[in-house]
Amino acid sequence: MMLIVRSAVPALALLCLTAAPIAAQNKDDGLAIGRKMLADDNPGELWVERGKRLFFEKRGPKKASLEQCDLGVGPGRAEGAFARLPRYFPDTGKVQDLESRLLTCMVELQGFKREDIVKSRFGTLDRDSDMEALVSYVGSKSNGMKMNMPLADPKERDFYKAGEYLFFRRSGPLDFSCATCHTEDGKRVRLQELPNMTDPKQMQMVVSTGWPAYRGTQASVRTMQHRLYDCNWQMRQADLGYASDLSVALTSYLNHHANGGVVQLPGVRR
Amino acid sequence: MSEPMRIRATLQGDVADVRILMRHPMETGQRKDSKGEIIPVHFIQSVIVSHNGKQVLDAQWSQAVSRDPFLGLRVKGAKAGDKISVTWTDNKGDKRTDEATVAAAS
Amino acid sequence: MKSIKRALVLAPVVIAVGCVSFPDAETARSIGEQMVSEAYPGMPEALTRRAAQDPAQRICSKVGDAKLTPEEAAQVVQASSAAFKYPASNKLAGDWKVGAKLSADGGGMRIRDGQVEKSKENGALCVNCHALDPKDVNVGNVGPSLTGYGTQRGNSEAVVKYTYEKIYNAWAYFPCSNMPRLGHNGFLTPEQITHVVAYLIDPQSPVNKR
Amino acid sequence: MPKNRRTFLKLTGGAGALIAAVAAGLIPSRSAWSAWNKPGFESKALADALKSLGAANATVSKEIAITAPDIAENGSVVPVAVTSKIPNTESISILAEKNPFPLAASFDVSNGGEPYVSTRLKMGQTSDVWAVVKADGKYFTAKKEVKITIGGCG
Repeated sequence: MMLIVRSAVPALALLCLTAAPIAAQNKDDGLAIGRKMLADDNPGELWVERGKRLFFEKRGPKKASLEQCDLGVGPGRAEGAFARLPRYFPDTGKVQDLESRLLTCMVELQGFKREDIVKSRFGTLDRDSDMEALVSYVGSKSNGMKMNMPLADPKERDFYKAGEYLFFRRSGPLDFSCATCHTEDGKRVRLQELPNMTDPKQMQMVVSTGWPAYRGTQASVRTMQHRLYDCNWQMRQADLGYASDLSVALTSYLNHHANGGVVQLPGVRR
Repeated sequence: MSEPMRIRATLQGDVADVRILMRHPMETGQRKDSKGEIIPVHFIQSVIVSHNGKQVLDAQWSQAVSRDPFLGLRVKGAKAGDKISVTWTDNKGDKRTDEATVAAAS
Repeated sequence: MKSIKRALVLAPVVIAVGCVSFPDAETARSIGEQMVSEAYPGMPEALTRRAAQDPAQRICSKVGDAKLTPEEAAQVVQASSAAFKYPASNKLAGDWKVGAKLSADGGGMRIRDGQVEKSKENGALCVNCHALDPKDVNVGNVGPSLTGYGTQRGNSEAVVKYTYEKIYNAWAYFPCSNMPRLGHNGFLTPEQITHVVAYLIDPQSPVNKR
Repeated sequence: MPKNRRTFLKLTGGAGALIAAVAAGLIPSRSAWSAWNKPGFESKALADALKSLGAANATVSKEIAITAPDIAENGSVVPVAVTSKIPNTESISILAEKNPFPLAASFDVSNGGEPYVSTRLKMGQTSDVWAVVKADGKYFTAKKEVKITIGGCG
């Protein structure tokens, strides 16, 4: 039937961090007007609003808000947190990205079960994801700031270099690595532009204007973890563990390339 | 329970530029759920926009309007501080009203 | 690559100062491999096995701008050439119409929620990366355009054999190419490959029509 | 039979409540469901939908501007804005010709509402998007083609 059906989404598919950044599309290719019209009134703003409510609401078995959640810039502070993640957190002894850290707070402070949050991490057309809303809110609180991910702690440098190794690591029935699709300029899978992730300029655009980003084809905000999950799916690997060290290491590698990019979240993608 | 709309109203001269995002599934009645059952048609049929209590736009929609709908309009003769009120009603009879204040041009 | 180079250049300098050091390549590799082993929690071994590397994949995973050594390239070519399999019929060019469908099919073997996608056969994924039918504009460019492939090369036995083997295992000709080893990895059957070969070389195929 | 009866009761109940609401001044009267153009929205052919709007013999007008992308990379959110420069514009309707039900939306403007609307449509395939404007009781149209592409690695 005509009206885009949910089941069609996997078929339309999504290779690694496809979906070129909206703001980069200034050339008049027939697509630009539509992208601008969507970006000007981004439905992702609805996720930001919901995320803000969820952040301050007393929730979970422990009836706590996230106002004591330390995202790396002090308890309850969302301002500027995204621009400095992933980073090392002494309390967990781990390098964590935004989602991994929110997961920690929702479990430790609010008493949610980890497996429940993981299960509902990606929203569907019938069920919103709290995580997607929270990430939209926290991400938006770095808007206007420059990405400035630290590599001060040795663990952060371990993750960065492991992320680099993993970016180039080929495996699976299609012999893919991230690098297969993301190390050259001007490449496309079908009509979908593929950013060159070894180019800091392109990475600044990819990271600082999404993810999180509202995806028109999925009618939802999607996060970096979802982006990596879908890449990994397209590479024919098993379900990528949510907030796994591998996913955080890749994010460390990519986000550090994006340092200096001005954050404007959530973004909009196809 | 429905989610609040996001209404932005900004003055450009004496015209208020009004941009409204609504949270609604806008189900077409064509989509199937994970069990293969058709999800009933469920969409916003009517949107009324008022400026200081006077109706300026009466929209009638079909299920072809996108999920999480957007509506942009312009209202002449507006001033900063004026009230913009938006009410949607869907085919199940659910409705929601939200308000915003016209902001001076930034 | 610039920022990575900068990091590598910086590393020794800062080590000298004694406060910032990056793990060396071998350490990064062992941390990375540990992460791979923990990246798929709750998944059966039959699925996580896909993330393990074969020797050629290991060689082909050069980090950054590092280049293959001639010895490594020779090793990949040799291992790849030694492992060709051909269809039982030994006929290497099949039905171009079947090949046309396969080339546009991007599915097969994907895993969601621990379940492998159910499909009759895997697609050949060609148009994701290659232009083929000049009328189809919805094509990728990660690989070179193959429009007019047969027109340019003809359909001699040698061309057919080369084309078959190239699809079966691209690394036999271009070590560590981006092109997946579709036959070698069992993603496509030898019979499926013959149909894709036909789609590329058959004079009647849209690939060779202007 | 029982099912039909229930539907009937439900509908009349709903209509009753609506009338009460209108009477109580809760809803501006023009927004009552009677205003929802059922025959128009349920028309499967463009011609029928135009007829339902009273626009079967509408005049093509250059005073109507349709802003929409030449190519939409996602048919489920196609931005479409319509501006009418025709004096005394009363309403703007938007139709996607190849949709199963072409009429997507109608907008009545009044009391300072400018003849401009912007929204987003679902479009299953490449199609002309039509704008129909009613001004001073007359009908005018314009159209623009929007191509729908499929990206990704399908």
